[in-house]
Amino acid sequence: MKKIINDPATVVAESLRGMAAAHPELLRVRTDPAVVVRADAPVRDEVAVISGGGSGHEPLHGGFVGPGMLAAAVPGAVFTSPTPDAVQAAIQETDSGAGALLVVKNYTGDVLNFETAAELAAVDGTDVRSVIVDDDVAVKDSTHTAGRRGVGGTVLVEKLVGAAAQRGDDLDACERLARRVVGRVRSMGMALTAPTVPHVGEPSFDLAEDEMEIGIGIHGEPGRARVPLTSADEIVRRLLDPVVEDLPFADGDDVLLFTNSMGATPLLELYLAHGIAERMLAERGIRVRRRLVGPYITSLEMQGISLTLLKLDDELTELWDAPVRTAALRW
Amino acid sequence: MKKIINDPATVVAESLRGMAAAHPELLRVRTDPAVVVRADAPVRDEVAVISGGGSGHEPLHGGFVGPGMLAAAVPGAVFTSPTPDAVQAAIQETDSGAGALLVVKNYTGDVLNFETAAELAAVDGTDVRSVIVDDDVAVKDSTHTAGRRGVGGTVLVEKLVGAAAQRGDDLDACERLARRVVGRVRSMGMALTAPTVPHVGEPSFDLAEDEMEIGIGIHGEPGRARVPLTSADEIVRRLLDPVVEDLPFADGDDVLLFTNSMGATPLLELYLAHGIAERMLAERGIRVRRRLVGPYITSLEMQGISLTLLKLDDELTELWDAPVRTAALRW
Amino acid sequence: MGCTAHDVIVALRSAAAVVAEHRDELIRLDRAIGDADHGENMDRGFRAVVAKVDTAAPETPGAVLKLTATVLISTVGGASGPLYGTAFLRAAAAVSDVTELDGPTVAKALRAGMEGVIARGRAATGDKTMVDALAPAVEAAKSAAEAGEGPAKVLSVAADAAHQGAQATEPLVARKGRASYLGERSAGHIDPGARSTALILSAIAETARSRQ
Amino acid sequence: MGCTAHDVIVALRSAAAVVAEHRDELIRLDRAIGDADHGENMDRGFRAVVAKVDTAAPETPGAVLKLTATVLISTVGGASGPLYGTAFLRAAAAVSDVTELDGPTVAKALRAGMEGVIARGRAATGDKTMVDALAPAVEAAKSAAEAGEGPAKVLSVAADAAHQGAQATEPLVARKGRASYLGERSAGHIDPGARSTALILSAIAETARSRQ
Ligand SMILES: Nc1ncnc2c1ncn2[C@@H]1O[C@H](COP(=O)(O)OP(=O)(O)O)[C@@H](O)[C@H]1O
Ligand SMILES: Nc1ncnc2c1ncn2[C@@H]1O[C@H](COP(=O)(O)OP(=O)(O)O)[C@@H](O)[C@H]1O
Ligand SMILES: [Mg+2]
Ligand SMILES: [Mg+2]
Ligand SMILES: [Mg+2]
Ligand SMILES: [Mg+2]
Repeated sequence: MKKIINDPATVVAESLRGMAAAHPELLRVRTDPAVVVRADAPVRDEVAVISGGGSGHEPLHGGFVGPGMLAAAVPGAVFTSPTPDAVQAAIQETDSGAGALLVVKNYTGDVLNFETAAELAAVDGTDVRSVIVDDDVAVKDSTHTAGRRGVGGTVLVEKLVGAAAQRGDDLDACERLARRVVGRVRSMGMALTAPTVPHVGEPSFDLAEDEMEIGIGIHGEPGRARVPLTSADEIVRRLLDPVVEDLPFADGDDVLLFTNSMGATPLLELYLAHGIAERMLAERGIRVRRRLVGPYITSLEMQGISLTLLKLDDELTELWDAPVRTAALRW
Repeated sequence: MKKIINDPATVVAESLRGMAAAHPELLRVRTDPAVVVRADAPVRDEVAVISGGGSGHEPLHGGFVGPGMLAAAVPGAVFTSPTPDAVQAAIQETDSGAGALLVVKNYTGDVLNFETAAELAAVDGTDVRSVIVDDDVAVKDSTHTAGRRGVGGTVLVEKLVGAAAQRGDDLDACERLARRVVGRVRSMGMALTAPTVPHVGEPSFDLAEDEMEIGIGIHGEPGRARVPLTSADEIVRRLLDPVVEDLPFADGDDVLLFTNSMGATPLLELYLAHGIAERMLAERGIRVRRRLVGPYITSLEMQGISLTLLKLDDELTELWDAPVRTAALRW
Repeated sequence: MGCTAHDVIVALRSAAAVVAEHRDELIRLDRAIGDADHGENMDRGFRAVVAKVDTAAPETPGAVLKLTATVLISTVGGASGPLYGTAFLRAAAAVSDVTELDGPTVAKALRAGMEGVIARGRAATGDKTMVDALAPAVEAAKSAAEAGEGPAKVLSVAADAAHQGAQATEPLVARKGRASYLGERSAGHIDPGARSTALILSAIAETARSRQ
Repeated sequence: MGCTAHDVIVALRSAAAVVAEHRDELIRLDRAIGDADHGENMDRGFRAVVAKVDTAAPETPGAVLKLTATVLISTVGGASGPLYGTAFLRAAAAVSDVTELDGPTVAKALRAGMEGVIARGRAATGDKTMVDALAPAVEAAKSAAEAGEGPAKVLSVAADAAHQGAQATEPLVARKGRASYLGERSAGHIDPGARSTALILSAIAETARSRQ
């Protein structure tokens, strides 16, 4: 295992310490349980938008803590949902009286741990709502299964709802907005290589030099299918077609296109893939009005990309454009 | 070779097309020769700060094109300096009457190609100056050699001089400032893995599972020494000590600490390394006043980090804090 | 003849030791169809349980189980944390404040634990989860208790049934948890949570046997 | 007996073919002590040269050399682009507008080319660069020309000397170019630019021999 670490057991704690040192003006870090909180929290009368999950997806979620996005982030161990007490601590640290909205990626662990925390916080008298993000079209959706995973769409939900909270929307409105965004966002990802979890010490799956995984998640879980490595054109088509056809996105739609690096895919390739996706969407008459290109929801040092499409309307466009000041997103 | 590309011969051109699609409000891309130019160039009466070099180091330099930083970037083939005609095209596209400052990383190829372009532009009547960045303490400095490489310090020079140009400094002042920054910035890097150049198809060097390269450059050239992989504490010390001792940075100095990912090192590890560097500097009484943490000058999918220290004063701090609006740096 | 609070603590220590011993195996199982953390999660959690029961010294079996639940919930994380936590919490409620567990109480506690897992995780048998180890264990325990067996025997048939149940998850296609994302590709691997359930039950049964 | 513009074009085509053939070898050499692009750079440049001379049809040897220089400068990039470009530019100036190159003119052009490389790159012999191939080539060419040899022979002794010079870079520690960053670790490898210089000179010499 090739990593710049001291000890697999302390990676998350040491990394959070470095993050706190790097962004004193934006955030503070609580340890035991670990929580990343806006430097100025609680922000009076502003709904606290909180998210979290296993570590290893940076900048998600800690990199999105700040004005216009998250009030707090709850980082678990690498690829492991945080425990309810940590989520509870985040709720307490950011409690402004306006309530908290938990943005939860749809994984059994995240759902159960955040659910428990929300129950506990309700007992304390805080109004807490949860919204589950499940945008991954690679996973068949069914009430008999765990359902779709939450992936790239999560970043967009956090930005948009964070903007709504900042403009003063109340908890009901924030919750409604979050559900609306979840209903309009779809994603799919692929990988060329596997990530290596520090405490495991070997790659999460084995992939031959000429293979790729299509329909991959962000936790090193294998994808839906292992197929021969093909051209960028073909890769983008294999991600984009199911995304477009799922909602479906149609001729004349205005969209936000989010081209995400899974971690180790260089920007050179990422922009290349983004250009292809823009071309293919144009061919379908789908109009890309906003873009996000970069490593925003990653899987340690995994090589690969994901594509996320969000159907825009005037309100969502305005919320997207609203100022944001976090370590990873800023305008 | 595992890459999301169509054809090694068209990687840079296709990537630039995607970049143009991603940032229409910030930049435009000229092809043949390839140049990335500020959307609003030329900016009347503003010195045009221009940089460039081989591709594969993204976001350097194209990601730094925009108000408060570069007027244009000149991307060569992967790891290959651009040709003089491309540099000349960048000078022409951004010619505002205030002259151009070329920020050149100290590689024989970059120096010779930019030098030639500057000569040609001078014939056309444009006032062009060049500043060579050579901040890499891993390389022994000597007039009998090619001298030190330009690495992480380049990002800081581009930001600071871009800010000076935007506040209205003339070409003389910009050139003086650039030289002043070069005199106060030092860097050193290391790698856990090698990058793979698309047209080569195999990693630029071979490194065993328990080895790392210390004193590495950003072009897949091997480093100064191959040593056993050690702890993050030890790695940071091996980078930081030579950097601190070179200038030297001393007790009581105010500095900017730039912790850079070489591409594939995840943020989780990068923040961890940053935290260690902050601690070690504090132990020496060196005061970290500003930070930059992220993948800003990379080497394709190489895993590794570099540390850069800049000695701050009031003017430099103010220029660092000045607004910047580019694809990769924004505040 | 029954299990005291001290017996339960000893059994949990032994469970922690077995989980530590099988940490890498559980990681390997989870690597195949999940995210390779189940062994790490369980090991972290049971270490914390051992540390906590040592200092807190709870006085009834129910108190031990409840403490175990809270420690697991706040240290394991992932899917298994809340699920195992709920299982121990419900088991604690089921045994109430009795001071010694007899066969029927053990069987009842096991059933309550399983029902808690199902209530939280909504998995049915055959979904390739820890429920596939728990359900046969609960049935076997019930029969043994009804046949008048003591806690050691009840636990030992439960553990055996859990092992068979875990083994039987191998050909299944997962419908819950992270393995469900793989669809058909999840077949051919034992479910890590079912395996850890069987291992923990064995360790507890083994302790009960040796102390009876 | 002398080399016409057409002869020079044929020689450049042959040089381009040899560079293409040795592309991977040059990449390998540059991978060891540089950035693995020398073969790609030279191949890209000489392909462009061939395409350009075909359409532009320059009429004197000097015009061919000048065109080659500009094409190399605007297509090769890296360190070798400006250096090879300058070499061809100075060689073009040295042959002026003569229509057929004789032995002494070839020798003079080679020297001018080398001086251009040194003027731009400031490398001395022994620095482990293309100068280590060029310098012995220039000396050998000079002697041959002074001995009254024609262009074919002058080029062929120059090429042989260049090969020896390139080979002799192997043990050297680089002091210029990218290889210099390796310090002592640069020893034990042939310099890619010296190797490409020798290859190109051989190709040109071979053409001259076969057409004489
Ligand atoms: N809905 C569920 N009901 C019952 N058990 C479940 C459910 N989801 C997951 N599990 C169990 O949890 C185990 C995985 O636990 P663990 O790896 O620790 O958490 P995570 O899946 O969050 O990484 C699975 O092997 C399975 O036995
Ligand atoms: N200062 C110099 N003088 C002469 N030749 C040089 C000098 N620097 C580099 N070279 C030559 O250039 C070759 C490398 O060319 P190339 O790989 O194409 O460019 P780069 O080094 O920019 O990647 C070296 O092998 C060496 O022969
Ligand atoms: Mg997990
Ligand atoms: Mg090069
Ligand atoms: Mg798991
Ligand atoms: Mg090279």
